[in-house]
Amino acid sequence: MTAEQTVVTYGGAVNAALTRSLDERTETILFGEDVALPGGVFGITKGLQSSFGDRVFDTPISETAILGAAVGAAMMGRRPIVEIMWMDFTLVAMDQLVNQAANVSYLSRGNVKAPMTVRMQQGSQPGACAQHSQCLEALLTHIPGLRVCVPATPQDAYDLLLAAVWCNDPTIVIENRNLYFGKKVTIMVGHDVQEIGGSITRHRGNDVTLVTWGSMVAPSLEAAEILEIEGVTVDVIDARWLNPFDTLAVCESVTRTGRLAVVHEATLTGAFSSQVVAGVVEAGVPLVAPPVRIGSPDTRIPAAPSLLGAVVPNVSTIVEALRRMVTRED
Amino acid sequence: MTAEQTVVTYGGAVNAALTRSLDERTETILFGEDVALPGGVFGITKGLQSSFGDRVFDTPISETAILGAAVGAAMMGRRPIVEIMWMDFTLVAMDQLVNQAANVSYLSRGNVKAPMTVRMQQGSQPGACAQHSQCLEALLTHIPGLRVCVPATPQDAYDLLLAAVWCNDPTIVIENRNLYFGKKVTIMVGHDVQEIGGSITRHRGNDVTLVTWGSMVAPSLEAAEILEIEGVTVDVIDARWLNPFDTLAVCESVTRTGRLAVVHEATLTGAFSSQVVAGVVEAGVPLVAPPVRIGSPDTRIPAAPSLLGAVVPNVSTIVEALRRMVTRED
Amino acid sequence: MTESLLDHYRVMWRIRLFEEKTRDLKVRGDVSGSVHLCIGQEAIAAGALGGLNRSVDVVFSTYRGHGYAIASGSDLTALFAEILGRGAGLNGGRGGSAYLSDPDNNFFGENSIVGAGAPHAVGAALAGLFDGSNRVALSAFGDGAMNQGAVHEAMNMAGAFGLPVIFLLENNRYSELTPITAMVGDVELYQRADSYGFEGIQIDGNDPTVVLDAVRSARDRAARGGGPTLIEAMTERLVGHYVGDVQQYRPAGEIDDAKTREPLVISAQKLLVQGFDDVELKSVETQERDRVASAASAALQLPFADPATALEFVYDS
Amino acid sequence: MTESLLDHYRVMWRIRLFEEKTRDLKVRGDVSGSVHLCIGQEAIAAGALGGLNRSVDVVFSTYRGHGYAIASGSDLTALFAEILGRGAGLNGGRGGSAYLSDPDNNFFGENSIVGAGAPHAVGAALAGLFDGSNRVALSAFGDGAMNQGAVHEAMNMAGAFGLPVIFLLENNRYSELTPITAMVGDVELYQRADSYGFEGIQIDGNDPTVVLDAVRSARDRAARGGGPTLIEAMTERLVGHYVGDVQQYRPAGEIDDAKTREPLVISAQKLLVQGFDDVELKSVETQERDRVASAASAALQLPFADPATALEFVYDS
Ligand SMILES: Cc1ncc(C[n+]2csc(CCOP(=O)(O)OP(=O)(O)O)c2C)c(N)n1
Ligand SMILES: Cc1ncc(C[n+]2csc(CCOP(=O)(O)OP(=O)(O)O)c2C)c(N)n1
Ligand SMILES: [Mg+2]
Ligand SMILES: [Mg+2]
Repeated sequence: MTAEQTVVTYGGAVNAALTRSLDERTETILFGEDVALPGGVFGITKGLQSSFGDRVFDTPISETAILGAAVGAAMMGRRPIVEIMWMDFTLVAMDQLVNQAANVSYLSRGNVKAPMTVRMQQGSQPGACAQHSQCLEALLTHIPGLRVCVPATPQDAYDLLLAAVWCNDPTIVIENRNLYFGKKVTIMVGHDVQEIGGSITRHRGNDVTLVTWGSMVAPSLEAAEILEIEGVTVDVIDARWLNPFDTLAVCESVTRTGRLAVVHEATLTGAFSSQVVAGVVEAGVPLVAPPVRIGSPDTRIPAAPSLLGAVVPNVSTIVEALRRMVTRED
Repeated sequence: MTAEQTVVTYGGAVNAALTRSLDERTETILFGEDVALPGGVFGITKGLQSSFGDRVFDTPISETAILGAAVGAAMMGRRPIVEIMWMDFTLVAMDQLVNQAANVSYLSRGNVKAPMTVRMQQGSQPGACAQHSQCLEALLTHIPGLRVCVPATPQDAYDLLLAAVWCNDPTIVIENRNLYFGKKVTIMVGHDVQEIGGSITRHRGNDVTLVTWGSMVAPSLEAAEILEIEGVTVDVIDARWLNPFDTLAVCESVTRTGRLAVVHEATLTGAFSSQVVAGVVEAGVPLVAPPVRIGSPDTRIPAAPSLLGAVVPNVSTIVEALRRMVTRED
Repeated sequence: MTESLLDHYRVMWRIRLFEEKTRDLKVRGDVSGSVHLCIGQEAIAAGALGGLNRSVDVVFSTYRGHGYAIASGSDLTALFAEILGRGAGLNGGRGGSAYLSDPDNNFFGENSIVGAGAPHAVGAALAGLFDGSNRVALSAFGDGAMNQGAVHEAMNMAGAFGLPVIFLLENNRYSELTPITAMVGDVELYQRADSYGFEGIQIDGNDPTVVLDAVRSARDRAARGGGPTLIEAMTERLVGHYVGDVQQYRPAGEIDDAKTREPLVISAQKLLVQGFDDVELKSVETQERDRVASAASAALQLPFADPATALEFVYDS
Repeated sequence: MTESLLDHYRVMWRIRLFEEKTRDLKVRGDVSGSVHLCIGQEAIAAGALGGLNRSVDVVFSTYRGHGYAIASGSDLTALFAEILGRGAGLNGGRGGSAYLSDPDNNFFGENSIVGAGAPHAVGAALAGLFDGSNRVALSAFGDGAMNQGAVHEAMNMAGAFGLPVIFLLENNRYSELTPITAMVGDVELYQRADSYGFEGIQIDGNDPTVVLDAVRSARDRAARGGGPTLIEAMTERLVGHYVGDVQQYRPAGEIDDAKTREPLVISAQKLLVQGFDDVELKSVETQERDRVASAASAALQLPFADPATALEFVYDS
């Protein structure tokens, strides 16, 4: 395949990566609820069944069977790509990820692998109920044996998904439905598939290191722009991969800025941000202000837009928190 | 009931608390796999069915139905106490805790409650397989709406379980099977049931604050004794309740010692220790050395005792980590 | 007292018009989030509630549950208010269209996790063995939910313990966008009850009287200690899975066909045979249209949920 | 080539003696962790492997799976070594008694989560539709596992897609310490297959020939595209759920009764009828006893797993 440009939405980028995976890796199969004939509830897998026939199929509403079948097929050498429609639904089937997929390589000392990719999307949307709104990445980043990424842009939706499919570990790709239908942008496709891992610094600055991922990348960048006008410059690191996590890049940046903020949509207690903070302070990186974590408070997620607005971080909550951080005297 | 002393193991203390719960709170019912007629795989629930009849019953191997039935019965005003035999098995039924039990109060604005108690035990034991060895408290401490405690002593096995049963929130009591059959000790029973929450400082010192829970309380105390001989004194805080967590006590201690270590059996990345560390540093408590987290490295848990010994923290790993911490120059 | 077909006809219109109004509100942007309408399936909720002892029995439904709320007696304004995110909504706007409940009317609510409500009904029934209520618990769910582990475990447990549960399967032939026939090896889903040792029956889910009779006899059996029943009510969705679903996956003519045998049509035919006239039937519709319209306008006047309350009640204290 | 009853007899003795030796090793403290023996159930693993095409078919079992490893052809020393936590164990000591596997012999292993292996068999069968292997996947599990959501979902999916899966239900009448009869509404578990649209049969699980025939015909059907089969093999545990289980929950006489119809007894009777004599049968036992004993001694000589390797292979790279 030759590298070239294309203009796609985030959702379109996912579709392009799936198309390429099915095309180049003939051991891939793709299945999940409503993914084949209807092309997915969000239309992300449209056209794949007509292009790839039986290798793309619909399943019953049986997340345990879906993930378990992926484990079994992967053990036999297939490279399944499955979709769990909402990350909230993995909760009916966590066993297949944690007790099953994550153990395959370790138990067999690498003789058997589970090279499966599990796509899911998470996050809140106005009106979405509490069972369709959670950001649960922390439940998977705590599990040794699983890989986890959270693409935030169309380019990453393409690159990270391909890296996940090519990777021999069970890998979870956490998308976000708020991003699916964003504006079309030009991305590169057809280039070499990347290795898993690696963050990307999307905005450069010297006063604060802001680490973020997924749905909070865009508001964090907006916040950085606003702060820049005020003379506060922010390194905005889009972590992209939570496992493997790019501790090095984060520590390097914090060493320069002396300040660490972590921003995500998940509720705060026990969120992955606590790991990021702990990682930096354990490493002994000197800080000029206490680190700040910006996320949803510890609540269930309400449906009413007015309530939701009081819960999920946004540009102004980020700006305010960073302002407090840089003006604070210690 | 009058307060009095009794001599019991940790397992016996659990049994005593269950007996009292069934006795005093007639709205309790107790069910789970093998808990009734056989009295539990660890014998913890022995005698309860003969004392309380139909209110104590065995169930099919159906964790989703067990937890879901507890949610439904609790919504109707019962106060179910259920057992999940191994915490690893909650993974087949996480939905009923996270998407169901945790939402009941919030969604109904407190008009409906889910006053259910879920007992489970976790941790590794030589020879136990990777699916019966994990410490997964971090998966539940990240969930708003759930309460979580980890009793480490017979007295706490009694008190915390009663507090959980009396509490109107869905509450998870994480026991440890290595503790069940420890030696018998004298505990107080029959006194007023405590509120949920609150840590206990089990050893006093001024050089390091060591926060721990569950299976690591005893080795942490041993480590503190050893260090004391070397002139290093350690505040050993048994957190007991991870939600609500006693941030105040921890911060007060760290303010005094300037050093924070957190010790647990769970694997490190994203463990609850990262929340403890993040909580302290976010609060701006000054530290004289980087905080240290001592837990299992990020691996699946092997069965062979020789391998397991290389994974789970023990007295000497704790002692060494604390020694390094206090001798470190910053 | 048994509800008459005319009573059902009224409730079904109420549900239909409520759903149509909800769709309009969604389309014009007043409702945020997904909305799953039960248009075409009204006879099931209407009939089912008629077959229960509403003073003690409890109901658990899915996200497609507005009909159960209405048949349970929920205040229409509070129901609209919930869907519209208002503070005076049934759940203060916290639940929204897909996760609302009305415990005061024994409606323990919708559930947006497929199959997850079935074990709750088992627990509610269990509770009734101890609290003296002699409660029967009804769990409603779709055909697709039959393939979810939770429903299996719930049915097995109810069967093993002989619990007073009614499993009410609304077979509208689709799970979201996928036909159920492709997702099971045997399409006669009611027969699964055999495996669990209790009775399963298949009924016409578009006739509220048939539904009422089936639920009532299941209720009687359950209350007598005869255990659970699985009722498979055959029906059809006259609309998309959610508002906005363009339904390209449905064969041409399917919906038009379905419209000839939908609940309001067949009930009207029967009522005409029973001697009611068009004017009487029309007046039912008109009264309900007014009721729904005024509830919706009232709800639209209500203030949005107060952000300052967003963090309340996560815990008991 | 069909295995003869004598072949089975040999394999069953090998399993029995392996399990007895394992029990001894456990009792005298050489084995750490829980051990679940298949004593009394040997005919199922022995017969089942005989009915498969061992060059392509794959097997998934539970924690009570030593018999499957042995029948699959695992090296006895490596198997003991695994249980004894030695580095040369089948899984380097990482799995232990309850979670071992031997992929080189198409045994994809034990599983210590009840029911969790059934979806893996579905996936393995699915894979076979694409990799040209024409593989059949066998999933073995207990009676209690029938009540776990994972098994339901696996059977439904296999039935819906007509996949080449054999669900081999070892009904030993207990789930840990609880009789299955109390935990289901209908004890005829094989009939659940009807719900899923495929065939279920109940067989004598103590006769390896009967098991072989059932598995072979299920395999033939599966390979021809005829879909899955549920085989309920009736058997009895002659020992506790785990080594150390005192079995107070079992009625007096139950185990003694079971001993009169256990696999080794009835196979010996049949072999005598076929013309073999006591000496020949005894020599099978003796040979296997020697084989097992020398494997155990060899394993006991092996070094414990090297702690320095404990963190390897969590990830691919
Ligand atoms: C566990 C889980 N998996 C998937 C979904 C997504 N989902 C929502 S509704 C639905 C279809 C359900 O079909 P059915 O049970 O027939 O009910 P219907 O919508 O037809 O009333 C699916 C797959 C979910 N909400 N929960
Ligand atoms: C999901 C899950 N729940 C509970 C257990 C604990 N457990 C282990 S074996 C067992 C009994 C299984 O009974 P059955 O399926 O009949 O198999 P058998 O042990 O009789 O071979 C139970 C409950 C488990 N391992 N996994
Ligand atoms: Mg449906
Ligand atoms: Mg059994």
